[in-house]
Amino acid sequence: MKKSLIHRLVQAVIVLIGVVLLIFVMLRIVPGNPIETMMGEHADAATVARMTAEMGLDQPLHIQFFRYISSAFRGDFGTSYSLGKPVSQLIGSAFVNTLILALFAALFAWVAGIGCGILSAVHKNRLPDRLFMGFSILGISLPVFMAAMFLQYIFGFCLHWLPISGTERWTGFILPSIALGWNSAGQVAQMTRTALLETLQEDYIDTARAKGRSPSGVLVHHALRNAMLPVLTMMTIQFSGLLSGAVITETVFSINGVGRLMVQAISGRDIPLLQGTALLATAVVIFGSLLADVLYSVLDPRVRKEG
Amino acid sequence: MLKAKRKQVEQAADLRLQSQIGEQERFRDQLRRMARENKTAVVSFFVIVILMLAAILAPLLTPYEENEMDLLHRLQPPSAEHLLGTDEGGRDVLTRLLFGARVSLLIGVAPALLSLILGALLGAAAGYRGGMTDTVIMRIADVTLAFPSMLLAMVIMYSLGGGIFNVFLTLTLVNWANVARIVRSQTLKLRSDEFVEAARVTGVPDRTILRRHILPNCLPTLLVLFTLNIPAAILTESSLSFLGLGIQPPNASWGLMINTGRQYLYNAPWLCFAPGAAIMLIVLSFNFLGNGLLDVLDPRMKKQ
Amino acid sequence: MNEMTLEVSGLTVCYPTEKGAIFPVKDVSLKVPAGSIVGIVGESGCGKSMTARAVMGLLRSPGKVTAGKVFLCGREITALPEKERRKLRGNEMSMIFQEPMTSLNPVMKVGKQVEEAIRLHTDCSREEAKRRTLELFREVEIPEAETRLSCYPHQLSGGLRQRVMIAMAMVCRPRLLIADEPTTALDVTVEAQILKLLEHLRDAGTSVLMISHNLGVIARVCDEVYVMYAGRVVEQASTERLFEQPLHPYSRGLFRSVRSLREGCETLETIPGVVPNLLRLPQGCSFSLRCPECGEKCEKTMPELLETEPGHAVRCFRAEGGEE
Amino acid sequence: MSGYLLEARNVTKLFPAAGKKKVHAVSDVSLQIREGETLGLVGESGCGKSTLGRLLIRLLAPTSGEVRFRGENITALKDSDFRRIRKEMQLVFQDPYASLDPRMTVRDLVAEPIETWRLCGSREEVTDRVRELLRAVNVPEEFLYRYPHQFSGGQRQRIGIARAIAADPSFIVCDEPVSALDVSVQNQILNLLRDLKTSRKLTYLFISHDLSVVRYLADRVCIMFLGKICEIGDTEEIYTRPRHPYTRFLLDAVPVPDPSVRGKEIRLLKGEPPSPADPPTGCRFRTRCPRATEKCAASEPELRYIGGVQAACYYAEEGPA
Repeated sequence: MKKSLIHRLVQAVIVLIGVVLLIFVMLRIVPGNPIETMMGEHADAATVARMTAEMGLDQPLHIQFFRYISSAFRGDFGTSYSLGKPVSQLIGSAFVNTLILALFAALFAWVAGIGCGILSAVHKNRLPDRLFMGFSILGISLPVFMAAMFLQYIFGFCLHWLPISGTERWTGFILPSIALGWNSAGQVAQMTRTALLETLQEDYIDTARAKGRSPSGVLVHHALRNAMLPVLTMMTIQFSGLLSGAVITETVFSINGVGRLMVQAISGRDIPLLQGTALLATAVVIFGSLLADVLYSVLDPRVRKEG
Repeated sequence: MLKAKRKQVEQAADLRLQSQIGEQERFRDQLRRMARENKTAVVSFFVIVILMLAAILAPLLTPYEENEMDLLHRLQPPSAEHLLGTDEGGRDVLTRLLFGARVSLLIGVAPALLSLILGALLGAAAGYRGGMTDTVIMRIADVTLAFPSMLLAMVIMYSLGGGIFNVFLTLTLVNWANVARIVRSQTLKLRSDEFVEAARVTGVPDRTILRRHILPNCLPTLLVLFTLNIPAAILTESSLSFLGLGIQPPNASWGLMINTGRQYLYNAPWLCFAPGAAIMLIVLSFNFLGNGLLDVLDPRMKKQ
Repeated sequence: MNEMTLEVSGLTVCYPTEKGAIFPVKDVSLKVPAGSIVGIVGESGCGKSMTARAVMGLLRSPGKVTAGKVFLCGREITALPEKERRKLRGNEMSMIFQEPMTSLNPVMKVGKQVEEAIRLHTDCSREEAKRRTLELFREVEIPEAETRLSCYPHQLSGGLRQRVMIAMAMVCRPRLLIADEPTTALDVTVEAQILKLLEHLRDAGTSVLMISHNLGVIARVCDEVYVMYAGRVVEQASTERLFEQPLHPYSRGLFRSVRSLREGCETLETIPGVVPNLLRLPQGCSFSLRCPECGEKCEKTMPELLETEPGHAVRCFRAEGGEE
Repeated sequence: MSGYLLEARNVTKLFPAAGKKKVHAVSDVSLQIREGETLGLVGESGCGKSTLGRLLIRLLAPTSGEVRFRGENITALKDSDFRRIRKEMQLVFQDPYASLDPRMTVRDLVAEPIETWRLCGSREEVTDRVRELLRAVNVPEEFLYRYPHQFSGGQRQRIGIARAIAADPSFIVCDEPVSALDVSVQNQILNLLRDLKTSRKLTYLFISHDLSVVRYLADRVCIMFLGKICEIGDTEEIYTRPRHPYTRFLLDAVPVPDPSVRGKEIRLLKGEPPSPADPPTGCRFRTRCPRATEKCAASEPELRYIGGVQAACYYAEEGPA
């Protein structure tokens, strides 16, 4: 168990290094000098040259890469071109907002998703099933920005129930979280339903019934834990889905989060900032999936053994 | 190994029961069954066909030109003349929606197909060859999958710049890894299946086994993946365009229309909600169709 | 021995399919006297497992009992509300299944699974349940019982898993144990051990309804045998009587098909043809298509299950002398 | 020069298991099969009999040891050189549902070996050949263009057999070919296999856990326990006078369809089967053997001749314990 965890950890670090390399290379195949692009046409050649040297951009690519990696290990991700502040500081303050948003969204997705999934499976092919599955497939099919604008329009503009944008009050997080979590909730609900229905066909369910367990007892004590296993593996996709969605949600609701920072970085052609935010997001995804693996092995003794 | 054997016997027993109760079906029968049992999937199929026809026949369906400005009639609400109103330049929204469908559908289908081919080839190679091939391909796939899809798309679009062709390329690069992963696991499973072993013991060469036994048995999965990759591509493109990173004006894609309409959300909501509803309709249809196919073709894949 | 632990009369199970309804169990009547092992023998698809499930009330949808009554110790149970029936399961009647690997919850320790059964039907403390589980494990001869309590199913061999299943079934000393092919997935040496265990249970007062396709297993443990074919009972007799003088052509074919361990032979006896599809049963006797002695009457009408001698009933016109 | 069709010399196969352990699926097995005979391979699940079968026809490569076919060491051959021998060896599978590609018609399935080895010229010739084969295994010719799922298990197994004999092999490994079938159908398949053997001069390795099946088909029988041969020799001799204690237990345990022997005390094997990842020292059967002594724990008994059969037990001469 411990051994396989270490193995997975090493693998995660390798993937992370691959990710850094990929981002690094991709951002540097853009034609033109980034300093020049950033400063516009008015910059004089001397200033550009000085800044280029200052930022080490005149060095060969591999030297730049190792420099970046080694300073990243010390928590230094460079200085943002456009905002003039250290990237780590910018990300640090934005990350809190994104984290709150993502946690709320995940909470909504898991509670609503699993709940709807179970109810759907129990009432298979009857009204609640059709209703919940309708909602979940709607969530999967609705682009995040549409969900966001729709909620903004109805609850913010028409009904004035909740703030349209900003996060000055905690209520500001409600609409963005729902908009962001709806998609994941739909996926979780569908997976829960499928897995539960499949689990209910297993032989050990018959055994439990033969013992005299009530239907609800069978569901809670035998079916659910087994059905949650495939749902758990979805966590990986969920993490990356939530982060993708955060980019959009934060833009629509004007929340100062990592996603919005990333959009700013792109429009400002701010490479250190883009690099830093992308690295953070992928690291979250990678370690999120690692966490899912660990949880999985806690829940499934068969995996625990094999290592 | 023992467990695998037991499982086989058990599955055989299951199948035997099936042959008593309802026979195991072939591809054609499965499609027929879906058509019979899953009305939503059938309706979705027709919605898709109609939308495609509408996109192709767009110039015949509307009296207006795609970019015909009419500054006197800006931001008009829906009326008999302009069924879905006009935008900030006085252009007919319905017309732009129909022309936008061309871009959005093309952007759904083309990258889905490209990533399917790329992913299937790499996945099958990784699964069947194993060893170094497998390690290299799957590590690259892992790195790709570690990115949130929007983020990867944004970074690629940033380095490539906007434009339809670059959007194609980006969406292909974002989606291939998932296809590769699923095809690989399917290939691995098929490779250890007894009928493949039977072909090996008969002396059938590896390449023939791959072509004759493994790929045809992957086809249902590929079809499902294709159907489900289309809405994924449409969603990613619309999100990119919404952020202004995708299709560039004057080309109209639905995402871009929403992007420009967003500033008028409170006084001209139809500018956002009309293309939004269109995206939802097409994505919903593909999802329903894909799920229908998944149900009849490959119920076990749902877990992945 | 006239007290009946189980009495089934006219049990019919309907299973709607796309191509029409089929009846995996049709008009089945059987009796399990107290303190005996009664066997049902037949090939796959003959309805023997469905019968067992129907008796337990564990049919999978869309299967349904459409006719018939089931008496457990004289009490009719098919009409009982589901809640009442549930109290019987695991208490008065238990069941063990063919595949001990998939019949145990893979993510729950085996000890816990047995404790669960105890705590469902008695209100004893957790420690008490644990102690009882250990006792039961010893009783079904699980070696190193203490350590096995905290094992997961995948850590046990097939034989041990089946013993756990039996322990679980025996927690309340049920009147009736239904064993659905309990040894089919096991090796012969383990099979012998499990059969021995079932005999011990019988001697301790639990009647057993044993379902098997293996005539050797039936001969070894059963007192009374029912032969099923295509959803119906075609012959019923005491084990000695049936093995000595099978009357139905199908039973005769089955017995002739048995391969001997003691001597080799040139060609093996077979029953021609295959088990019929339940959707396409012949109009008359279900066995008529494969029967070497099939007459005209057999093709048109289904014979009744009639006693030719006390304790020996058969569903064949030939045997009752009606068709020459 | 050995005169055997197939010979295994000290074949061992290890599979990696959890941790650094290795499972000895087959360990140090030597056996010979003469042309035209049927060798039955009997053992309980997990004893390595299927693995041994696959090792003999090079579907798996042994960890050590060699397999010789007509005196030629096929373990050492390169893939390209082995191809000509591949045609001589075939496998009939246990599970008739999984071993036929669901997307191919019967004609294509049976034609695959013929086409692979280019045994016939035109398409028509191939089809004619397929018809012939189907006749040989008693599958009606009109089913030529049907798919496997339209057949019952017995018929599928017949198609599997037709496929196996299509390229005229000389050696066939039958891996539990009837254990997934109903009793009445089992006999049909067994009779067919026996007829084919005579008419086509085949040599079989017949793997089964069912002693009565082996009794019917095999000339000689080989009993395996935990990757090792316990006893090997003439079928009649072993069934009437088993030498190895394990063989005795095995024969005793088979339920006999005769109620008159009911109540007769059967000797039961004690304990649980040892794990193949961690086999006991010395004789692998000793932990379950009633007559095991210190000698059995100290060293492993070799196969040795005892009146015509070979058995691996120190006390094989003595009667049942």
